[in-house]
Amino acid sequence: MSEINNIDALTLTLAQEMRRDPRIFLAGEDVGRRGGVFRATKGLVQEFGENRVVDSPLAELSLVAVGIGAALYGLRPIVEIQFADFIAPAFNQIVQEAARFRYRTNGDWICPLLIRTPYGGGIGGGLYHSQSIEATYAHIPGLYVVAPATPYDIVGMLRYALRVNDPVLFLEHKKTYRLIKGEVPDSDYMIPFCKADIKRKGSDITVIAYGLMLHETLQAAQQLIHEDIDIEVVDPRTLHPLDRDTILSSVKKTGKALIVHEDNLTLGLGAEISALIASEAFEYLDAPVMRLTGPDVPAMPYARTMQDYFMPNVEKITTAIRKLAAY
Amino acid sequence: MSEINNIDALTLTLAQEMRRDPRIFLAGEDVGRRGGVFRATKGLVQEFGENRVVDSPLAELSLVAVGIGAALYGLRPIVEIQFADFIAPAFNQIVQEAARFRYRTNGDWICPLLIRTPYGGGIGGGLYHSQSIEATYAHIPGLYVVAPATPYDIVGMLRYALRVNDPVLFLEHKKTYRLIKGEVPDSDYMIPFCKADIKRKGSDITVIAYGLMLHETLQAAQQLIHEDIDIEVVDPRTLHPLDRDTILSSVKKTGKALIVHEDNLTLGLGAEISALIASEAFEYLDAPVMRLTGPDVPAMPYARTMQDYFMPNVEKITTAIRKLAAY
Amino acid sequence: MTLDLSENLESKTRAEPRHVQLGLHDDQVLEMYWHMLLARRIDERMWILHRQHEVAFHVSGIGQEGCQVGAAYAVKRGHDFILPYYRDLCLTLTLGLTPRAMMLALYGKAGDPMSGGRQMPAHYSARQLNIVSVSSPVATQIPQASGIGFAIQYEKTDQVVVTCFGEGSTAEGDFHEGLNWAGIFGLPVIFLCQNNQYAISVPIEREMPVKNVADRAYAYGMPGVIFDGNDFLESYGAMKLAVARARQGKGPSLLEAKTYRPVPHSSDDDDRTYRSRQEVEFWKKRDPILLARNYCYSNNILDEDKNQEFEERAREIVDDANEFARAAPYPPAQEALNGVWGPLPEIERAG
Amino acid sequence: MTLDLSENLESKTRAEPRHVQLGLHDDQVLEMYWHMLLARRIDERMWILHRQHEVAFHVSGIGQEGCQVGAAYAVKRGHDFILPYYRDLCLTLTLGLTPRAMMLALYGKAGDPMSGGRQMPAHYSARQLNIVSVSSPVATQIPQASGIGFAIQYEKTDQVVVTCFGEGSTAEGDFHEGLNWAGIFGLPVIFLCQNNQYAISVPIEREMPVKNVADRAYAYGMPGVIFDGNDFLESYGAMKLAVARARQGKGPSLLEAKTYRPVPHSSDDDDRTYRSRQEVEFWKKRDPILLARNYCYSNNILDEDKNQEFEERAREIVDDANEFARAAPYPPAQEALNGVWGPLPEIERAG
Ligand SMILES: Cc1ncc(C[n+]2csc(CCOP(=O)(O)OP(=O)(O)O)c2C)c(N)n1
Ligand SMILES: Cc1ncc(C[n+]2csc(CCOP(=O)(O)OP(=O)(O)O)c2C)c(N)n1
Ligand SMILES: [Mg+2]
Ligand SMILES: [Mg+2]
Repeated sequence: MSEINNIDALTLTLAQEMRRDPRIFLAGEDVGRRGGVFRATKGLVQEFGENRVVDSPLAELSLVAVGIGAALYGLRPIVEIQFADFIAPAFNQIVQEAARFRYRTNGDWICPLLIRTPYGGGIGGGLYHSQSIEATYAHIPGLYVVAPATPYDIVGMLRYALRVNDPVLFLEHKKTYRLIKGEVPDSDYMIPFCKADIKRKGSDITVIAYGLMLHETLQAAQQLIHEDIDIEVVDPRTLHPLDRDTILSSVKKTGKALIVHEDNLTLGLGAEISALIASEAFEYLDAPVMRLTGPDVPAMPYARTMQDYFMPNVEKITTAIRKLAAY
Repeated sequence: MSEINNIDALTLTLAQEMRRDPRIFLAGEDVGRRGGVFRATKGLVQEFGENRVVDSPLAELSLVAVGIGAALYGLRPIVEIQFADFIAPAFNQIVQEAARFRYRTNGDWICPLLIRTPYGGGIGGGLYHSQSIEATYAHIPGLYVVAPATPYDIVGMLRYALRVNDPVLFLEHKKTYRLIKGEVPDSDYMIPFCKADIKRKGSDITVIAYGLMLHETLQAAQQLIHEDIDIEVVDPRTLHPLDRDTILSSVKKTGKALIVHEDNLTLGLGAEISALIASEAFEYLDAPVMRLTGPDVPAMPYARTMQDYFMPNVEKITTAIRKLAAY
Repeated sequence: MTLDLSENLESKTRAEPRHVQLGLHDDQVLEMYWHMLLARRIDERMWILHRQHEVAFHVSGIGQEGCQVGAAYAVKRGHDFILPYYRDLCLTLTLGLTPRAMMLALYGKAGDPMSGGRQMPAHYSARQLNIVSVSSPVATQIPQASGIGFAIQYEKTDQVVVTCFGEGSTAEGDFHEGLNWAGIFGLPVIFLCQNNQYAISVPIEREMPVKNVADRAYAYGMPGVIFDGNDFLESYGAMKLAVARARQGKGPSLLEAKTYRPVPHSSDDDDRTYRSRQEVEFWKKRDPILLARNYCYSNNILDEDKNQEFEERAREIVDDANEFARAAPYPPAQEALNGVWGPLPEIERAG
Repeated sequence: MTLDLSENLESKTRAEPRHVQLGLHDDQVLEMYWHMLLARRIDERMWILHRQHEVAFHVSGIGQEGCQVGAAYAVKRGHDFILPYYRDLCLTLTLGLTPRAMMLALYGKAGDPMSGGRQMPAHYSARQLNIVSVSSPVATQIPQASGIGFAIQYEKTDQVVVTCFGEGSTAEGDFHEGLNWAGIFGLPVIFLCQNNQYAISVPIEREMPVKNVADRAYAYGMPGVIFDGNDFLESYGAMKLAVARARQGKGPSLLEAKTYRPVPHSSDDDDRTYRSRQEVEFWKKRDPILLARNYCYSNNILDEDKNQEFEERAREIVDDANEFARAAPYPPAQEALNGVWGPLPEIERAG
């Protein structure tokens, strides 16, 4: 057992997995000598060499396509997209290609490609270094989208992702990289996909949150103890496909649900979770399902004032919960 | 007044608008001599010349980017994406560029680009010539997404789209091109964005549907008269941003809602509509909000049997409505 | 700029027939001709089936069999990787896809081994043959080919990759990025452009501002090779050199087969809207099968009787494939739901 | 292959100073030097402000002022269109963006005319100057520039377009597609690559398999021009010819300014992880401002007193801009919600 932060959890697990499986290689912009702009691949080129830690040209479409090709061949590529915002040039390759090989060949060709990318805001990144991209990709059958938020979950899910035989979009909230610390056991545990985790048990209201918002929600829950509001916090961890059962049982128990995310409201992940609850737990609901999200603006502004206004946070979460509790 | 079909509605209005405004030009693959693979631009190069009806190289990214540049300059470009499935290479330019110019310059630069594209299935197009793409783009603030389904709406909304000062994704259900006919007045009427249309008044259940599914729903409603189920059919027409008021008042009146679309369930447009209703009309609901959609598979298969299985249709809609009526 | 490798062929003595110069035996040449012929007859039948309203769609490889059979003979079947495109009926047939498989796909019937009836026809695929599944968005296979090349370099095998595409598709960013990777890393990839001079209705002058696709090879630090794609031997020769180059670790090549599509783009197209009948007729005289047959005749590899025998054999095979596919059932409707995801790995709980 | 237009300059008599050969007056040269100097001093102050934790981020144009000032003087300000990139502080300053505007953007303060505090610093924009808004995803401006070129051709004006980008960004599909359009349609676009030899940590050998970006011009049917981007006059000369060419309807050019970034990629970078200090020191001796100052000295356009005066003026301007921006308020928080959509057109109901 040792306490590490999210970025160390990544780096250590990448190294460990690369030692285990020689088919795993890493490619991305500046992942080599620079060790990644967030230093997630620090030291890896020194240990594994330039063949396995590959500085790619500045071209995300081909970075992903090369990963696809290598995955079809039978390797276990990990590609890093430097910022989630810059995955957009690879949209066609991810959605139309990586996610469809299995289905379009009736299982003959498979594409076990892992795409890692830092996402999310609150770090002064402005419109193009703060985006949440999960909803766009969670709409795509055949593509796993995961967003582990703690060192424990990151280690366990990264290990698992490297054994899954389908493409995976592995989202890392960049603000949590050094902010979030936690215990990680020494064992080779894994955390399966499609299993949500109840990060806090409670009886009054279910809050569904992931990434940075999970941590804000946990703080909010802590504060609300003093007001006698007992929050259950569900971390879906796998954002696509969702663990419907865990979400629904929690809401059936509490009768009230709030979903929190940074991405904008309209067709953000909260839309699907909300629709799911409204359809499958309708008779258990004591209040309308509530969403607390970024506003419907093209992305998060740079100026601090506007960024703070955009971001959900502990205060906004507690306010929303109070409202829901009072319903 | 004359009765025309959807594709004629398009061609006639394009020609009319190009006569009105010399800043309007059309670019796309095969839009010139070929008149478009669906013949939507038939005859236009003959009337307006190669300067205004431009056969583009086979490259959607730059096709859209060239449209963006021309729009920034002050022209009124219309770009045709041959099939909605092939818009994916232009994702970055649409989402990160076209939809963000206004916001990222605080209103200084604007991008009135119109992107037309045939979408939807039921025509034996298989995985890559049948896709519904509306949900991906309806998630993007700053981008209008419209899907008029009748000649009347197509004419009125196309005229309006060419006066809107923001980017517009104009979706045309390809199966309706020749299937759907209707009266179109001779006047220069327009239909504003963000106004849903109640295509059929009814009192028991609200069904929200657009594109081909609108027509299937209207047929279903006709059949259900005999079972004494009176359906209200709401056609959002503008899929983003939604006309929340019209949708919500209808549901508040009927107490039950069904959303029908071809796109897959998870994070399809139905998710947002459902979440909206569940949150804003909660107290009026007599039954869970229901979604009838394509299944969560990567896209629509080619083989007839599987295609039919994928597509919602009159029969599936009547079954769903009966279930909802019986709730 | 563009290195015309076919020149090398000329350096050998002129006395020998071209196929001998290329190291091909008579029976190999005959086999090549046979594959071209069979491909053509399958393809023609598909057009007929479409006209008879038996099938809903066909996209054809007619006219492009020369470069395709050349490519197929230049690689090691089942060992090297192929990322074809939708016109590669002859290429994939020669590499081992069966006529029955192709007909099943045409009808969208159960048992179609390429996609289980999910894809439109001509979306070739066969994992056991290392033929990578074609998709409809053009050019996506080009950078994927570089990825497979990268994997080969990573694993240090002697495999090579061939990927095919039309000249129109080279306008997509995928082309640029794929060739850029291959050039930077010196990957064993042959980029084979089948330049049939049109992207549906759009002629090459609107696709690119250069005369030849191969003129772009220099920009990617690789040789660009132009050859007559309707000449199966010239095609074979060019491919053979490029494959050898790649197999020896000398890196990628961009090959440009000059060819023509004498038929409409697909069964949905009407090519009279954009080109003259004279142009089409001109090219029909340069039909690759005609050229190959004449070559075989004049080198005594084939005579009319043998050709007749081939024609009959082809007809039987096509009949068989067609009847087989016609009789096959459609996939069960609910099959649409299968195969989205693989099974998730089991784990023993620990930690 | 690559047409080195700078040769043309040599054909004139050697006796005349270079700027006279280029048709520049002494005071224009002095003004060019002044803009380079001012840009540098603003940029340096921004680094300092970052080190003092006054601002959160800075991305710099230091070292690239030579080609930028050359480009700015080659176009008609406010008439031609510019699609800059994030290093174009000197270019956009010379074209009319004010130091106060730049500082407001640096702090993310209200009144920032480029984005209203929405974008990160260095995302230059000014509609009244025809400077198109920079975004962070690289290379997207390249095909957009072709679109503006297309509009100019459509409207038959005599405008031209200049777009700038780093050499690393040429690996993106956007580069290929943008140049392809410009080549096919013969558009009045100058593609100005500022090749500073790195994409963050990645050296050119990993970005492309050719020595020069300009080597790719041939693939797009346009001239490729290489010049010393640290030499403001050579840069001006190359740009002037390319602009004239475009303005005369002769089509696009790909220009490659060879330059260097002597500072880290941005305030988030540590360039010691990927390059030697010797390399950086070597290039500092080729600093474009040093070269320009020496040129001015030796041609009696500038003396030390005048230079001192410039330095003082620059300091005042930078102080003023900084104090102005520092004192400015942050944008009201709710401003975040504004400006997503324009007003929808009103219609009179009819039909
Ligand atoms: C990304 C994309 N855009 C458009 C299409 C529609 N389309 C199919 S084939 C084709 C023309 C292809 O031309 P070329 O690459 O020259 O190949 P050819 O058909 O001539 O062999 C087009 C535009 C597509 N399949 N994919
Ligand atoms: C599409 C995209 N991918 C990645 C990045 C992150 N990034 C910002 S600048 C840069 C390097 C750019 O190199 P180059 O084009 O040579 O310009 P330079 O910074 O050297 O002037 C990278 C990778 C980005 N901004 N956009
Ligand atoms: Mg072609
Ligand atoms: Mg650079």
